[in-house]
Amino acid sequence: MNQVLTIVVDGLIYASWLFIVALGLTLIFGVLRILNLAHGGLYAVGAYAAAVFVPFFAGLGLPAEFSLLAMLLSAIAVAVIVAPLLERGLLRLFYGRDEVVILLVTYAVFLMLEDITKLIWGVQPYYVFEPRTLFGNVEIGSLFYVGYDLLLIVLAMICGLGVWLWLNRTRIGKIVVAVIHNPEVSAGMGVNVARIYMLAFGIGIFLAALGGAFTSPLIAVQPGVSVSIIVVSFAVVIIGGLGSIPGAAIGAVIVGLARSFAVYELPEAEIFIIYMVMVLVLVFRPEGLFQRVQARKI
Amino acid sequence: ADDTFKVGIVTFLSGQAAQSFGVPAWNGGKMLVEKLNAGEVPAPYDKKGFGGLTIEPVVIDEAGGASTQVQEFRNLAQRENVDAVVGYVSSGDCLAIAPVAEELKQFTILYDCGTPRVFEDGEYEYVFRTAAHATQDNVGLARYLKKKGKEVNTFSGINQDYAWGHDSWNDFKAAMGQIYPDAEVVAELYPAFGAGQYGTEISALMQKPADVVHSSLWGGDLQAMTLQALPRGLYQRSQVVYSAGDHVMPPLGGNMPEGVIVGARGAYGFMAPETELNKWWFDNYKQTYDVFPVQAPYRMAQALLGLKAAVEKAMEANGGKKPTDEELAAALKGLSWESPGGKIEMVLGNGHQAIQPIGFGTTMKNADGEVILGDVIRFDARCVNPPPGTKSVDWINAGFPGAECSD
Amino acid sequence: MLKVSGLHVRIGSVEALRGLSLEVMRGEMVGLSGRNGAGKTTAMRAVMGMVRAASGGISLDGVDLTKVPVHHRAALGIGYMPEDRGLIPDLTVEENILLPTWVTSELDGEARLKAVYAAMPELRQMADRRALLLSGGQQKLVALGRALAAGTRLLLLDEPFEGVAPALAQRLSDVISGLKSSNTAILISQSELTHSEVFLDRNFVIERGANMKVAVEG
Amino acid sequence: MSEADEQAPPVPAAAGTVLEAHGLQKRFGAVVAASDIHVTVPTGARLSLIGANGAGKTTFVNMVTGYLKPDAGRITLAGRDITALGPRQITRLGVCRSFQIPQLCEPMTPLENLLVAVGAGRSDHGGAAPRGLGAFFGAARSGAALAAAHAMLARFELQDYADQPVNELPGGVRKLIDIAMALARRPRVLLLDEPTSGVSTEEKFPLMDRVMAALAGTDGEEVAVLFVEHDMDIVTRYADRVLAFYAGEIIADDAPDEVLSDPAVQKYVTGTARGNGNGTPERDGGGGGDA
Amino acid sequence: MNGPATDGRSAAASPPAASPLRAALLTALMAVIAAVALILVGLALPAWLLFTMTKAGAYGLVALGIVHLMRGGLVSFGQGLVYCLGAYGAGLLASRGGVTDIFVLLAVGAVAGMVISGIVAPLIARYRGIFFAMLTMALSMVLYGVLAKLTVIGGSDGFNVPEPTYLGWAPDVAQSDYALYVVAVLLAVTAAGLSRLHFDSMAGLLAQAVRENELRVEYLGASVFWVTVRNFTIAGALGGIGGVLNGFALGHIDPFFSYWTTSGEFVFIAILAGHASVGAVFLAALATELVRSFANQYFPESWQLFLGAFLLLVMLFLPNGIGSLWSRLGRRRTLRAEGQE
Ligand SMILES: Nc1ncnc2c1ncn2[C@@H]1O[C@H](COP(=O)(O)OP(=O)(O)OP(=O)(O)O)[C@@H](O)[C@H]1O
Ligand SMILES: Nc1ncnc2c1ncn2[C@@H]1O[C@H](COP(=O)(O)OP(=O)(O)OP(=O)(O)O)[C@@H](O)[C@H]1O
Ligand SMILES: [Mg+2]
Ligand SMILES: [Mg+2]
Repeated sequence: MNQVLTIVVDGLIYASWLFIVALGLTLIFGVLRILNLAHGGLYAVGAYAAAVFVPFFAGLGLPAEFSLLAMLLSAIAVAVIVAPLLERGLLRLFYGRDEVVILLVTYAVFLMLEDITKLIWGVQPYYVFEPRTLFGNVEIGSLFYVGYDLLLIVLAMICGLGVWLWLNRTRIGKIVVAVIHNPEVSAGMGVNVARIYMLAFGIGIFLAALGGAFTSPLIAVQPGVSVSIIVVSFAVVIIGGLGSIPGAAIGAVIVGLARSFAVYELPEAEIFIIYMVMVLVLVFRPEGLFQRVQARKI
Repeated sequence: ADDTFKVGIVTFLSGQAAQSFGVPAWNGGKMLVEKLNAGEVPAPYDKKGFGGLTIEPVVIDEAGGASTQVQEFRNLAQRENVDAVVGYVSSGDCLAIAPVAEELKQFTILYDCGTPRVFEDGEYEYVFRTAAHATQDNVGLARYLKKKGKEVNTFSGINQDYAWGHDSWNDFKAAMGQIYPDAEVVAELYPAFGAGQYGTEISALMQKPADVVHSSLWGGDLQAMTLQALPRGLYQRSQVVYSAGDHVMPPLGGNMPEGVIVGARGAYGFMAPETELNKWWFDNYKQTYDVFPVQAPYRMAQALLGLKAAVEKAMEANGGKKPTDEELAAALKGLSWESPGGKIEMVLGNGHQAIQPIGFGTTMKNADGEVILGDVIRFDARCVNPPPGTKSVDWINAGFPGAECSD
Repeated sequence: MLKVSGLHVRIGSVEALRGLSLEVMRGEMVGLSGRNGAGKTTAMRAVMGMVRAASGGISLDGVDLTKVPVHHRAALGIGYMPEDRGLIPDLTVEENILLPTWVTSELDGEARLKAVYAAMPELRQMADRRALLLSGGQQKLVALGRALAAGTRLLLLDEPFEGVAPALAQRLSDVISGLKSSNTAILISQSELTHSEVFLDRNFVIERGANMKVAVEG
Repeated sequence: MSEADEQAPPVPAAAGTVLEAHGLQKRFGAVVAASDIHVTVPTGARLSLIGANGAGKTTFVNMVTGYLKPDAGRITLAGRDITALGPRQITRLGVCRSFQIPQLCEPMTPLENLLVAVGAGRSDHGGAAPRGLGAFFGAARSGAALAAAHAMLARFELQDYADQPVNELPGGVRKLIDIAMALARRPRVLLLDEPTSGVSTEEKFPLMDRVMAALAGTDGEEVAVLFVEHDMDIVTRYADRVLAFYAGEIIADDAPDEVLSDPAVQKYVTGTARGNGNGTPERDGGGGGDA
Repeated sequence: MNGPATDGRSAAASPPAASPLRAALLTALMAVIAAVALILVGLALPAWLLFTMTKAGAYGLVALGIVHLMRGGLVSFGQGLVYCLGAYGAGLLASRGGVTDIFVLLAVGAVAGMVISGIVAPLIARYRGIFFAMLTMALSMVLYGVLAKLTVIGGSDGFNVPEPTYLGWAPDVAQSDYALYVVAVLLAVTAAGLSRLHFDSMAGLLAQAVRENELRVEYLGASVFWVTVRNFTIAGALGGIGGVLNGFALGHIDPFFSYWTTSGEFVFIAILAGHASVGAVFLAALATELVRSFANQYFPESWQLFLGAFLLLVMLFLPNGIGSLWSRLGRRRTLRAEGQE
């Protein structure tokens, strides 16, 4: 019983971490039809930004609680600076090209980001300690969990719900939906499509950076952190159905639980359990768990 | 040119291994090359360059996998015509490079990679490894536990899911089997390389507490694992041992938990012998980079010093000409030389594979509140390495026959 | 008020329009007809800014439309009904109609909706249905309503009767001719004239991208 | 107005039934697109499908060609049950179709499109498809296949367009290519979904004439043609029988004159009975659309 | 439909109908010329470039497989699967079974790649676009995971393979690079020639039609499924051959062959090459290798920046790939010729 509880808690924490990043990925795909490989790189940039902002806030003598705000701000900063550069400056040039070409464009960006972060921040690791000390420890079952890690679950839920409500319950969300289905006609109806693209891309990047920023207290921020997240969050998004927010949530939970189950029961299989889940899901649901409705063609 | 000696240096400059191994190693190498060229290294290395030849390094990033590395190696050997290649942290790269080096008759020193397979499975003329293979890490670790009088009834392992992690854990299990025959394995965990998140593994380790938790994690993975496990009390529940974890101490600083047993794959840093050479090296490195040297720069240094010794020995034999690959190979074979980390002896693998002393320590705070290594014990090279002609696994499983330990 | 002069448009290797000129006055209903591929759709899209004019001018009450980004047209009071309807399947009928008013501060959503429902009462009945579930003809009706929501000054209707069953076409035609009393200018493209002969003031015939003749209807 | 007989003399009932639909039903959520559809198609028939928008004409064509599976009912082709078959198998049995929106291979040329049409079939249909190694390594633009493709283009007077990318061609030409591709498969039953919609008035009749002529040139008198149409002039000219659809049902099935003078048809479809109704069919469950 | 072939007008509008045999002979002639030229050039090339070109040949073969898929509208992000399996199959046969004849090994690689593709293809043939790409990637990652675990064959470190022999001839060290290079040239040229013929064939045209409009293809009675399976199997064979070639050129095989970044490189090469020309993949592979290698040497700390920028520039300025450079020239020439008529 105890074991099941820990598997679930661990799985959910892992799922939350994945979900925040995958959410951005699925949002960008949903709106712009771009599978953004550079997402991992931006996750890393978010972590680096937190490594700059958090100590800066601490240096101002603000109480430790402000480090959470600092992390939020760092994600916003990354989105505000990087998203326009990337979307307007680069990706726009490739709109209308094949999905795979754009995928490779983002891969090239990913490669470049690897070196750019290195040029800016060097190779030495950065740490962001403060936030993790904020919430103390919580005893669940017979184990101690760090309160901050559990906070990630809350954060993931806020992000997921927020983006979902934004898309489904607000006017701007509906405008985004219109742009998704028919950018040209939307423009004809007065929608500033470029701005919607940038907004969606910006929020996607913000989520990647937010994932990185809130993970920074758990890791040493240094070259290479980008790689770990990419493939796994891809798997999550594919499992859930590209472009679907509930799908990404369920995908993340499935992957999180499967992985945490594997650690306890099948440690040898941990490395490919995620791919197995992906293959299994796709065999039964070719378009992922939540497929979008296609407009009829004939 | 005839008055320079071109060395291809291959190490990780990007990706995960850059921070922990590649960049510090190259930092150490760069500094040492400068000092060697200036003739500022203490005796017996005070001759300028390599036997008077100016050292000209060409650096290559080791990232990209064995396939890329073989290509880059060929470029170094055939396009850049380097006189020697010193490189490779990744075991996979070492295994791939060795036969190519042999085929191209390119004198090559593998300076870091851990797998014993290179010279246990193969035989080479032009390929050398100037660092001991990883068997000693885990044999030494088990010996250290015993020597410290730790009682071990149960132990667990958390090791990365690739050859290095598996080999380390298997060696440790085998060595424990000899030294603590009654100890039982509780949990064996294999997080993916670069997983970044260890919450589940930590829970698993905490749920089935063991006396000792072994880990051969390194770099960012080890730092993340440490950061995540520390507040959850893993270090209170178990004696944690890091088989090769010294390099995370400088970056982690005060966040390195106390009481962890740490190895460095050699007698390096806090565990290095107090020799003139080490003092010179340690101080110079610290001065230049504002951090003490960990294992990677030590291993780069011993490779370059070994290369210097070999070049000079070969030049003595050939009358002062720049030595050929064959002359270099002949000179390095079976050679021994002093390095900051102690004496390196090329005794295994038919004189191509080094053995060296190894040290272990336990983390503790010093008077200034800095986390350092105390309780240091060094083991002789022959205490933790198999004798020539014996495979490491067989040697461990046979109960370390022929081991020469000082006490 | 809408003035197109000497318009040239290239699409890929095809010169879709070669020197098209036409003019639409306030409150006028003008037809644009011609064989398939004559360039009717391209002309409309050029006015909408969806294809770039290689040369020539397009202006609305003196405003040079070639310099105005596509999405500013709704604010200028231009409503567009594309050939393929272009409804947003996930939005309801009402949301589809309101879309232009959401993004254009010049348009008062409630007032426009009221006006559209007044012109086409049947839209009110399907207001809550998602566009996805409508048949092709119903979609035409909604697309017309949406064009109406934005088109306070100029309506561009691209083949409103194409693929529409005669009964419904009749109804559409009634709606359009009912707009005559307002001040809105209307440009209708069509490959067949059967449904619109009754209400057109003038008809431009284009062939291979250029004007052929202007027929003045009764 | 001349009778359709000119193009294709009515086939006596004795010539047999080639296609039959029994009690087809299809719902999309609350929408009933087909409720109990019965259709019998004799060999060589010229059948027109008319109906209000959303009445279920395309759905019927889709079910017959295997794109949609009916919720209930049975479709037989010359006595053989084809209800469960997919588009490919049904096509291979000789039921071919064109589309409301032409389905072409976009940046390819008309010639290439027709080569594909000629070469796609197994050798039992189409005849000109190369076989064996020739299919894999022999140039596609050669031999019998090329000749057949050119012949088909010539039949529709499309030679001038042969090498232009089809996406740059006018809508009417695209419609023709779409139909030509269906014909290249040598069908026994040909279904045309709104062949003339969006085609300019002056081109509608030539288009239909070409289609009919293409059939007449071969053993095409045997081919049954079903076409969906909104233009009643086309219907009366080319059909020998008309099916009127409304809200998923067939409300009339008779000779053109009979059907077009039916009051229900006039009210819901042709709108010739003015003043009542607004033309938008009221369907059951019309209010709750959201799935 | 069995009417007279063509009237005068249509013959003028489209290229004259060459007899299939003549086209085949022409392609073969070009292939032979290319092969002879490359083999002669090889004699003058420095050893490092010889090796790089052999590697480019291997990568180009795998990428050519992706081009086959691309012409059918699909991109596989998991060609590492067949590349790796081909290499492992042949590598194990050589290192454990003592079979070192390169031709046998290549055949083994081709069969291994083809068989696994044939097994996998029916499972994945109904997927399209990104899903197909990601599913193939997942499969290759599963293989990666499995191989990394199999310590008996070297686990994640892989294993070394012996020098290949050539129909009984065991070249000495000085000759072996050249010998393998010649094999690579022959393979590349043969594969390119056959691919060219195939692309221009009815089956190739059908594959293209599948890319453009699957619905239409199904409604013509052809099977999109089987076209996909066929393309995937061809790509599998080419991938397997590429794996063997590169594995033996390197002398070392490891699970990284199946890692997603390896597959990504193949896709990159295929996209850079474009699907206009079959020769372009080899050039694209060579260009990528050279850019990477020189960037690594001159800017060891920021070579990824250079490689990324290079890829962006090519994709931006050559939207149809490197191959479009000369096929565009070719088209201009035919247009001019037509104009003169
Ligand atoms: N996307 C496109 N790519 C290439 N050429 C195009 C494209 N769209 C239109 N054209 C070409 O531009 C010309 C004008 O087309 P347009 O669609 O404006 O004609 P139209 O009069 O609206 O015809 P229809 O009655 O068929 O709708 C035609 O020759 C057409 O082939
Ligand atoms: N795939 C589908 N999903 C949901 N609803 C559908 C689908 N296909 C058809 N329908 C619905 O079924 C009804 C009948 O559609 P169908 O396309 O058969 O009409 P139609 O008679 O061809 O109309 P039109 O003349 O406008 O082409 C319509 O209400 C349509 O919205
Ligand atoms: Mg048009
Ligand atoms: Mg229809």
